[in-house]
Amino acid sequence: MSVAATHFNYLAVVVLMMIGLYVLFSTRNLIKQMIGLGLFQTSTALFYISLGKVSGGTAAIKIYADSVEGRMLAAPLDPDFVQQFGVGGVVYSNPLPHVLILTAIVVGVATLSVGLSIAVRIREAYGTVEADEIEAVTRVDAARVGRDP
Amino acid sequence: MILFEALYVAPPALTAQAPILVIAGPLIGACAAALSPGGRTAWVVSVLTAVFALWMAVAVAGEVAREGAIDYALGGFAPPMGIALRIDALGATMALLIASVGLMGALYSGHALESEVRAEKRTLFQSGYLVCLAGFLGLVLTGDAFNAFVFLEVSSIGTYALVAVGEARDRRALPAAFNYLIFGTVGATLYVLGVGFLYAATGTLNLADMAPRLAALGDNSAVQAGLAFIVAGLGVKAAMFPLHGWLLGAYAGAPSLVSVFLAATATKAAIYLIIRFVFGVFPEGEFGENFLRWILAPLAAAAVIICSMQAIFEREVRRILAFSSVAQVGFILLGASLATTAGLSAGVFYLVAHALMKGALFMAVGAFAISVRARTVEDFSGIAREAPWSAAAFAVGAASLVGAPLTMGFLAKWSLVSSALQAGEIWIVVVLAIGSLLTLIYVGRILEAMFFRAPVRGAERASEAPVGVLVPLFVFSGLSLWFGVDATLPASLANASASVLMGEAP
Amino acid sequence: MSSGELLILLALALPLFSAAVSYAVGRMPDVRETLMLVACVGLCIITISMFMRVGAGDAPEMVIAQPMPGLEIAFRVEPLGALFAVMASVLWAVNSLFSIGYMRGAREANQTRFYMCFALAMFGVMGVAMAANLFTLFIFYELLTLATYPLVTHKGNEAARRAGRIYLGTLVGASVVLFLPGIIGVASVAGSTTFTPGGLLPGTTSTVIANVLLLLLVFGAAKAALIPLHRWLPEAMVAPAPVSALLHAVAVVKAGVFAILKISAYIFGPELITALPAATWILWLAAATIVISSLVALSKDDLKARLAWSTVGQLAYITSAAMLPFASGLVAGGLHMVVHAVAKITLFMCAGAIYVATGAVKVSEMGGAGRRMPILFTFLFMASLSVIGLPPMGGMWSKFLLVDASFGSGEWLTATAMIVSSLLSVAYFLPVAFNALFAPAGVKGPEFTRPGGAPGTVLTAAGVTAIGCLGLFIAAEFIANYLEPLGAFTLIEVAP
Amino acid sequence: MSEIALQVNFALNIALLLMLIAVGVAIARMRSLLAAILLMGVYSLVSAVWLIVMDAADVAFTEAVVGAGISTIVLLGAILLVRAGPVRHNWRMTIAPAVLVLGVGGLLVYAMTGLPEFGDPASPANAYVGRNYLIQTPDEIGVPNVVTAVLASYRGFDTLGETVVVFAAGIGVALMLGFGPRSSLPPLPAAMGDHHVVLRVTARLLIPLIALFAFYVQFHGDLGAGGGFQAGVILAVAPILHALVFGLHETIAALPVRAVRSIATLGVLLFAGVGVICMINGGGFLDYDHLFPPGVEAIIPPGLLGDPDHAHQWGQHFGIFFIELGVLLTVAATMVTIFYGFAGRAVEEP
Repeated sequence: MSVAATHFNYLAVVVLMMIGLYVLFSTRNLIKQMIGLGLFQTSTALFYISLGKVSGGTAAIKIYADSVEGRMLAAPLDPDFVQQFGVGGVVYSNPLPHVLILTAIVVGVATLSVGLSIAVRIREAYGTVEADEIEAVTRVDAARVGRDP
Repeated sequence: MILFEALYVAPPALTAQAPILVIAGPLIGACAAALSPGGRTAWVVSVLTAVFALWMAVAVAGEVAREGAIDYALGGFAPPMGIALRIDALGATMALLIASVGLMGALYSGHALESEVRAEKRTLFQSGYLVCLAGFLGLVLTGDAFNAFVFLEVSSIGTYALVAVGEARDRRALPAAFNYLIFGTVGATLYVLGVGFLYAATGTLNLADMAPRLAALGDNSAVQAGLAFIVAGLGVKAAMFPLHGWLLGAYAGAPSLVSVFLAATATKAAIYLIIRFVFGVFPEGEFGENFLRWILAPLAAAAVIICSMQAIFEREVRRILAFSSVAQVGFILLGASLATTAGLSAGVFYLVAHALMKGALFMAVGAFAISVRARTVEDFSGIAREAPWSAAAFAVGAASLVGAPLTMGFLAKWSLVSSALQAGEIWIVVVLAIGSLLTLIYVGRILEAMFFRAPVRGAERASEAPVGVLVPLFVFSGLSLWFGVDATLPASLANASASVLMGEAP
Repeated sequence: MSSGELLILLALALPLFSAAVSYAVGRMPDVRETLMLVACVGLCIITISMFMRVGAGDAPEMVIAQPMPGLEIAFRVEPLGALFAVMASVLWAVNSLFSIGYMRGAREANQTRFYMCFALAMFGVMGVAMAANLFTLFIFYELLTLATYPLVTHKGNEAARRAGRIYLGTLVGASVVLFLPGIIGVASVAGSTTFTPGGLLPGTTSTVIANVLLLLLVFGAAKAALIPLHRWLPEAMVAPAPVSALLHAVAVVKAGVFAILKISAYIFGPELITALPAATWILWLAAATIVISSLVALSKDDLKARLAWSTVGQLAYITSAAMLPFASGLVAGGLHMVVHAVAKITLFMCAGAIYVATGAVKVSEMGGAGRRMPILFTFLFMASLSVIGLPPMGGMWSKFLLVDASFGSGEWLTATAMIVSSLLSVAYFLPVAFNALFAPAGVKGPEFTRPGGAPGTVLTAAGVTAIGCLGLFIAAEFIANYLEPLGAFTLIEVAP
Repeated sequence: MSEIALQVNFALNIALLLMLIAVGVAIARMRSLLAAILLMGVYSLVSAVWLIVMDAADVAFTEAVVGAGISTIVLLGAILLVRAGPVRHNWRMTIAPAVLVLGVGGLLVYAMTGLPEFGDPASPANAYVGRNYLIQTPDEIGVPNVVTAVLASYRGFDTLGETVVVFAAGIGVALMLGFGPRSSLPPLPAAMGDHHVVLRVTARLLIPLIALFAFYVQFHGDLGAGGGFQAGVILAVAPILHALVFGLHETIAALPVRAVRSIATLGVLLFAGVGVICMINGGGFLDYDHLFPPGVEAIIPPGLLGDPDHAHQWGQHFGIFFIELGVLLTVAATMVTIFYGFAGRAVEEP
């Protein structure tokens, strides 16, 4: 199979990351920027998960090979394949990326909420969430700073 | 390392656990601070915590000095299955640095917060401060690539809000904090992405385990891109030119405590991680050398020249110092980019020196701001008469920044230049000379205003900072002076770190 | 602690102590100035006894600290240094006497800060004089710059601050960009920066690098005011006369040329210098400096400016001396350093006295002033003779030796330049004294703005140094012999 | 059953990814913030489904509750507070980002070509540490859900850090929004019609059920998908619903701000405390095998707790139980804090 097929997931993930980054950098609206950031982070998560997928595998929750479920999972697979890559007669996907991404997702929501709360305060202090207008005001502030005579 | 022998007083049982206690201590302290009834209690908690962290850090450093690198397997699972802390000379140095800065900051916060943070916010503020401290300490101690990301975020998430709290004095802190958050998160995500590539190539996340596997792997586009993303991501955190945009507003707007702490630790921790990856994890080879020679070094040089220039044309003192920080990061990376033991040692030495001097400078500026809203260079006119002691401390820090003899900054520049000469990189010497000259100009402007100009007519008068602020301030500038006369301790730490990184010592 | 170390410590401590005292008792001018004079005298005694010991072949030395391996703060007194120390301390004493009169006479502000910085500057000078290695020399050299900055900007007006900026900018800039890299270069090729008889560098590095280092170090020592790094010197003349007198005739500028002499003698050594084309280039530049500065001096009507430009030229004499391959060049340079210092300080003090007494600063205003102030102008006349290099003044010997050494080493250009500039100096110095003393009857000099003319202390001070010029005519040989050790180690004999 | 199952799986994978791209483009083009936010929710849900296809059950669960759930709530709260109109758009702001993004994209594609094939079981990532977890978990930890085993035990330190991140986020939001003027929305008047009665009654019924479900997710975590994070978020929904129906003041009266913050703190303390206890009992930090003091017989005989052929430590089970509890407390409390922060903010009149 060509690279486009064997690496389709990765390429798709790349596209998603690019979309996220584009949203982030192409808007001057703080809320929209946070959305873009979220997209970018999520796509990174998808990348990790793609890494951990084992074709023919199943979720990394202990299954007994002789149970109904176990037999059902093994059915479509080549026995040698199961023998070689299975654990206890069942092929699982790689749990490690899942763990890492659980962390990443939670970090993502943490960032999101902090960022948005700052955005809200900005709205209260500047009356807008458009970066351009904020910068205009900031320049004025910068000109004004100093010890009160 | 005699000093550690002297300071090393932790009972053995504690020493065995010291590496994790350095991190866990502040974490638990943060909880205690959050639960404490009032700002005063929270402050006491945070000081005690910082003392404990420093004590443990000293114990760790002593252990490293005696035994060499330490591995601490968390959860009792040996790496690569479990997460392990790995502390070598460089890590120990960083831990010492961060813990001491943390303590100074904690002491300083006692008075600083009163003028900068609303009373009801102080407990949470202290708690957040301790979380950041824990984050940075974890970042420099961990031996696991993904765990490093987690601590990167632990240190960042809190920081964003702490910076934003500066709104109380200057609303520009808010957009600055938001900017910092966007940049920082993109950086962290890029880092995770890079780690993902390395994981895909090696199947492990433990740095020590990763290195040999990468070496065996040879040239691989995923690995190279991994390096690129990791350095870019951390470069954002390290304010590596041209990824430094977030730093200016953040340092200028944040409460002075946060500025002090960030200026002295944040970028340093990221630089540490970059160095760790470039020299400790990635196999030497053409790719790495080209990267150092053709990307890192030129960018560092650009930072030195351009940002120093910008500093010259800046009005607000804090922004001048912020620009200068970016330039100084350039100095450090120039040293590292030589990829020689001498160069790395110089870089690490410079890193420590810069942490101390910038700590002193930002703290002094904060001290002035306690009594009077002095922001611009004009505001600083004649402030030396109004607050002589803080001004003196500021002057020492400034002298060290310029690289005046008998300060640590001088020795730092000295070793940097001589290592560049040894490596035959004359152009780096030229850059350093020009950079120092520019530094001289912008520092000179501030000092002239402080010491040789009369105060602005009718301006509110500054008054000397309280003792609680002067003590940590003097510790910072005192160290800059002391290490300028006898640099045995930092020099030995730096040399040890460098030889570890260059694989000359375990 | 050996007595040698004790001497060194005292030589450093006294100026510091004096600075501290001036700050402490700033409220009481009389006490302040008495104590300062005491310190001056004490310092003279110490330096002279040090001078004696060195003459007896002893070399007091001590190590203060070693921040890094190969990098130590240490002192070691050798003939040139001892001479410089004595010269500086004696002239400091004289000048203090002068400044008391002047500052009170001219009612200057911030006198406490003035005296404090003065003492600190002396501290720097002592350190430079006794430094055992380039690193130590550099530290005190910079300290000297910083301590004198407030003196240059003493008047505090915009002109003064501008001058101060140029002063600091040029000196510190040159140090950071040229001097320091040069020093670090020396350290990294030779492993240390210690002043070694016969030269530290020979045999450690290639000629190319040695050339680069020589250029870095000589231009780095911008206090020597070699064109094109000379602008700060005339600018600094905005400072009060005592400052110009001590700093720009003795301490600062001489620290520059002293550094160059030391570098030539103890870092490169005559043999290496001979081998270096860079030395020749510097000689040519120095020659140019000598001639140009004399011409500019000729064109200046402001007396202090004229003196400043003449200083630029005289410094170039010493620089060329340091670049001459012969030990005799070093000796002549050392001698000229002293002679010129004494003569120039006299001239500056006279200028100051004239200003205090009459407020006149331009040469054209001074016609006939000699009638009111005959003694003062006699002193001025004597000093002029010394600078020109005419008998019976010390200047004659030093110039003679300089020209002799230049000829001896075949540096015709230098020799010619020196002779030409001497003639020019005749043209720009003698008229000052002559017009003042022997003006035609019609011309009536400027009125006294201060009853009784210049204060007694001022006159005394100028007198002492004027006599000094005379005395050096006799003492020249003694000093030359004293400096012989500088040449003792060189293999090349002075050409007959 | 045959090969088809695999191909269906792969086809699903491709289809869902294409859907994600489509949604992403839509978000990028969307001017209305509200629409963009809702699309973000869609994006999260679709990716959750995709994650199931990728066998990442726990992640899917988390993405559903966190990405589609709490994130959307926070975003909606934010745009309510900032009263953001449609996003303005100028063309200046498109060229530079496009170039940058294309650059990064190029580098990424270059990197991707160096990766092993998708789904390759022999790739380093899947063959080395990842596989070892599958092999060793039954022996060393003894919980069926390997993800939970790795999350809570092998890489428990990461999870601690992660919990602290959440805690820090709580602090951050509180510092930003927690102290401002509180909204003075009056409690809902009774005369608002019967449907509100219905609403309240259902809410009263629903809230305990939500809590119950949360605890099920919590304690089922080591058997199947689930765990502290998911449960925490779900649990937080209960007070949020209460606030929506009965008004924020009622909720804050029942569940004071300070109490919530303290609960979040206690969660972290519990987690770290478990680690410290392990140290006191002679193990390393978070080494659950030493959760009980030396000498305490804490071996689970084979056959008990499902696993017929391995004996393992009670310590692991209790350790995981307690730290997951800590995570639950911190996450739930923090989510409520965040909600309080946004909902409690006074919406100043335009």
